[in-house]
Amino acid sequence: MEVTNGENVAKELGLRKEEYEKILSILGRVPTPTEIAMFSVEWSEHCGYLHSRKWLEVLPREGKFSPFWGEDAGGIVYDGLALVFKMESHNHPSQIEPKQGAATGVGGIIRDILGSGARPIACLDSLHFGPGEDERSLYVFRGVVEGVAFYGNCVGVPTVAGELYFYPAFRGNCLVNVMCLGIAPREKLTQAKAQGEGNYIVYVGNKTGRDGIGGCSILASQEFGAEEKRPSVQIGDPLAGKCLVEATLEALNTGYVVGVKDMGAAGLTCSTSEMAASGRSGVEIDLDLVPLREEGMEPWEIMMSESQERMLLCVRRGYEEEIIQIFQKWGLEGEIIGEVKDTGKVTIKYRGEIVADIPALELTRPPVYTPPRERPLYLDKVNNFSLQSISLPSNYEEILLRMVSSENLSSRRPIFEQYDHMVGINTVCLPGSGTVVLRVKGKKWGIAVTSDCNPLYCYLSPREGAKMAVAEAARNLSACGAKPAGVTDCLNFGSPEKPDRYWQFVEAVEGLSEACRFFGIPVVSGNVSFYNENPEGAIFPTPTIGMVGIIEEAEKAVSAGFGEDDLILVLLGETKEELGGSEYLRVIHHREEGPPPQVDLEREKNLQELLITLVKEEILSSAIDLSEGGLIMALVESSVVGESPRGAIVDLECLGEMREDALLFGESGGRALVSVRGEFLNSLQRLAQEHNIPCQVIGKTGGEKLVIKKGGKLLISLSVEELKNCWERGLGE
Amino acid sequence: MKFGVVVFPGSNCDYDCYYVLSQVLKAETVFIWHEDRSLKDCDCIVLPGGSSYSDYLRAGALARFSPVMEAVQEFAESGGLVIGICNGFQILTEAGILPGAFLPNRGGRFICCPVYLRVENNQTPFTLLFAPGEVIKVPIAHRQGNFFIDSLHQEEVKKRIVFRYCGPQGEIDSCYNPNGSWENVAGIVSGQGNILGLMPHPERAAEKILGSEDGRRVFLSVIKWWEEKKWK
Amino acid sequence: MKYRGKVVITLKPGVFDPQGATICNALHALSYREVEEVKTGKYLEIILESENCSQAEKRIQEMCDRLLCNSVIESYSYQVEEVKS
Amino acid sequence: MKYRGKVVITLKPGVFDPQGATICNALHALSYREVEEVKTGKYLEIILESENCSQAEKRIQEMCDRLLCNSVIESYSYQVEEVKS
Ligand SMILES: Nc1ncnc2c1ncn2[C@@H]1O[C@H](COP(=O)(O)OP(=O)(O)O)[C@@H](O)[C@H]1O
Ligand SMILES: [Mg+2]
Repeated sequence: MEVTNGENVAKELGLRKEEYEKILSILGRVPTPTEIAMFSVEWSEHCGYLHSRKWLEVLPREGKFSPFWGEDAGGIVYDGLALVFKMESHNHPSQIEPKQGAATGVGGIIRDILGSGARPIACLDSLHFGPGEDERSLYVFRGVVEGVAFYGNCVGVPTVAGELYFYPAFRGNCLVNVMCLGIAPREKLTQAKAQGEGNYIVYVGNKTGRDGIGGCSILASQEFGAEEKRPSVQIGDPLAGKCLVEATLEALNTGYVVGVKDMGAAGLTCSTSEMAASGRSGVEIDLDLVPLREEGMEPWEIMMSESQERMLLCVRRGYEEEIIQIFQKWGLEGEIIGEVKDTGKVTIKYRGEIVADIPALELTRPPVYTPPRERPLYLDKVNNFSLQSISLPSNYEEILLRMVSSENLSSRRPIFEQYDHMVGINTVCLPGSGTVVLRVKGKKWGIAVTSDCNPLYCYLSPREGAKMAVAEAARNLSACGAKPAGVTDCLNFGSPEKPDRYWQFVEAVEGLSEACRFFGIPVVSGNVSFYNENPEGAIFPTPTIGMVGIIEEAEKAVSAGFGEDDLILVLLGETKEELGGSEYLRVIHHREEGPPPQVDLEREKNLQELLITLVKEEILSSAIDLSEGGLIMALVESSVVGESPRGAIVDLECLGEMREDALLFGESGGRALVSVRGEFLNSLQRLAQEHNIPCQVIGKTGGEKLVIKKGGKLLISLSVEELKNCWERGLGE
Repeated sequence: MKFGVVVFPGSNCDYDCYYVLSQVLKAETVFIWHEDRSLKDCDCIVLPGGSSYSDYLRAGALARFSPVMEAVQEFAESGGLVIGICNGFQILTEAGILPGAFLPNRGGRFICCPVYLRVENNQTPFTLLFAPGEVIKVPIAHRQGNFFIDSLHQEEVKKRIVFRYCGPQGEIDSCYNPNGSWENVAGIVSGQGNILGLMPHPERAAEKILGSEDGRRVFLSVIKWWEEKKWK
Repeated sequence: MKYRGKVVITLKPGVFDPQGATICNALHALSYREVEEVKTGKYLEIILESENCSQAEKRIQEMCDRLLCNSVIESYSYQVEEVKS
Repeated sequence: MKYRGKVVITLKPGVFDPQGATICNALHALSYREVEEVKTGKYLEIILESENCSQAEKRIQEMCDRLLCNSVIESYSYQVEEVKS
């Protein structure tokens, strides 16, 4: 084997001195360049979760619905079907090449779900950017949406929901978190394992190029002379992505596939070592058999390449031709590149020589770090805002129009209309009209999905913000009648090596964990993205929650729009004088200050149960949960999103004595706005009382205006049409 | 009667069409692979929507050279029933089986939403079950749905318009035109009337739970037409 | 011998170019007010083996007519050059 | 005076071009077997008002850097000519 000055190369690739020493002791010799490369990617933060692994262990794993875990994605089982889901970040690539970064994010998460044996049926995208007035942020935002649309629409998995926020803190680092949901009969789930001595390791999909190994160009210039620095951005190929989905499912259906794994981050290194490790076996790979797109690729380049649209299969010996033919039929590569050995090692050969020989288990057991953490100093400063310093507006109409057309509150239609959100003909409640619900063909029940996180709350209080994200997601699902069933998360933070960022991370994980445990929702999968910072600072800590719920009768799903005149409007939950962290404070008074609204988990849980019961009993005509923008945004949305928009007359007097702006724009949690026909009001009130949820009749629907009064005082009287126009044009064109 | 749904690499509404035909309408339906040269004795061929070849080069440009398209062309010429939906419509124009071409949407972006259509001609095998001038609601989902026809052929094609984008009351106006299509065209038939191309997705509006059942009648018309023809 | 064909495909005059209009607007927003019009097209580079330049040209023209260009809406132009190895 | 900038934007060497590869396959299927590689790019024609040619060039180069081309994966070239009216 080739000898090298390993220590230097290791350092260049980001391995610490003690990590290099650990490698020496694992191997009992000096590593080859390929081995160092393999360790460096497997033990990178991105693949190895070095700083987060310890904390992820505290996340609850049990809930009301039976969960399961795969290597890449987990899920829940309901009625014999496995719902597999996972969220993943593509922040860094999207910041430098928005379109391709986002496109490959979609492709990658789809293959993660595919790797569990499930058919991907829906995607969600949670996006955060700097403000749109910023030239670069606007460019990134537009490119990202274009990328999600390009890949998602071509690959034929509907992008059904998501979220979109603009805060200055994301100027230098956007967030692109993509979630995918897949479905499979329970018994068809597959594992990412290589097993059975003599079985074949089969490479399928696109060819391997030098994509995504820019990080290694240091190595290149050190070891192999000055070479042009290659872009570390990968290019998505939705055509191959779509064909790979079909071919893989067809191959799995034969029953001859022992294990399958997506070649995502860290490519062949990750797929070979993790398949071997989880199969408790070894694999031997011959790199000369790997289909290459470029000439002269070095073995370490082949092992580290992150070329897209590739998967690795372990196939039962004797059936390899049949499997390969399936992929070739779909126009994809299909090559035997190695076989399963009982050595427990990942052995890589190149031109007849062994270039790497590493115990698989050791390679997949990166070190765990828990560096010091420290409560950041900014917290005290930003959390003592006092309402006294904010003068009451004199004209609420003008303020409301500014709010509804603001970047964070305006209609998302210009975004989700660019996504094919109907392909697959399962989307029975469309985006923009409330919570998105997918039917399951042949079943009465359906699946509701959402993604939520308010980064400003999390900045003001990472723990409370994370709890609120979980509460909001669950509120969202229950508003349509779905029971929250499982969570996936994507934890976006700054550098874990900085004590204040690391503190934010740990706080958020604990908050997330507490809320999920309280609600009985298992966290089935997730992803951590650190180092979201640049010289100007870190992003707001953003633990994005993806949540999946079950609605027993999909046909009963309730949406947000007011469906008819003379419905009685009822506010469920308690309104407190809370304006900290609100969009009102940010947009109108330019203050990103807190404390954010308090989270009352007990109340949230009761509200969820109440809403689910109300939908089941068919009491509600419409329902929407309250979140950013408070009560007034819920009223505006319900007025404008229906089939035929209609107004309402509302009196806030009954909500108690407090500032009018807090009544209108405050973001207290645990609330929902529902409408019912007169004859159902009694049942509604009775059930609300049983669930210990305050319940106030605040008005009724009808007319062409949204009229808001407080006792004798008229606060707002605006035509629904004007509100709708403002709301829909908020994001420009 | 038997439907055949063609599968091109990248097609993604193939299964949706198959599901509606076979499960919702209980019609005999088979998939036809793009490399097949035979149409498996099908009576109506559906070219489904959804970016064959990911719309590389131009939407429909690569799929039209698939081996199956020779058979489709022959079948169409001999009077066989063909429906091209969305990308299927684009493939038909690229192959010259239907006239015209598609430009990117007027707004330059992909659009997915339900739209209203006015049935301009109910004398085709695909629209028998609609009333003349009826307004129906069917979703669109495309990036290149802006139908273009050169001035030489406009008169001819005008007579063959089957569906036009319209307002909720059937108003034909450019403000109800989602993509800039010439004459608000959403669907046309061939000169013989046996080939339908339409940008909206009838298979997405074939079940009550999806919000509209209007699209179902496109397929039901075909079945009825076929049965009546058989009786004659 | 090896040739490189450089093909430019543009929309025919009079055919509305929404992408061009979008880019033009974006340029105006970045305050390039002097821009009057933007037209978009495709660029393709085709590397091919051929006996001589005129043969290569003939083939490229054929590819354009058959596949690369849709003559209902597009027109094309191309240049062929030898690739020196 | 009026100028026309002709901009060609291509992917940098080594950047995967799935569209080009797919078109290449299609050409092979149409029996243009002599084609070795197809690379796709964008073509833009920008009509702009400018004092002189070098000013027009400067502006076009700026537009490429700021909006039209992402130097992470793409490179561009352009030519400017006067539009005679
Ligand atoms: N980036 C996005 N992609 C797709 N859909 C989105 C995106 N952002 C928002 N949406 C959709 O727009 C609607 C309104 O968004 P939002 O106000 O964040 O929802 P919610 O009130 O349910 O949290 C929802 O249907 C949501 O799924
Ligand atoms: Mg939300």
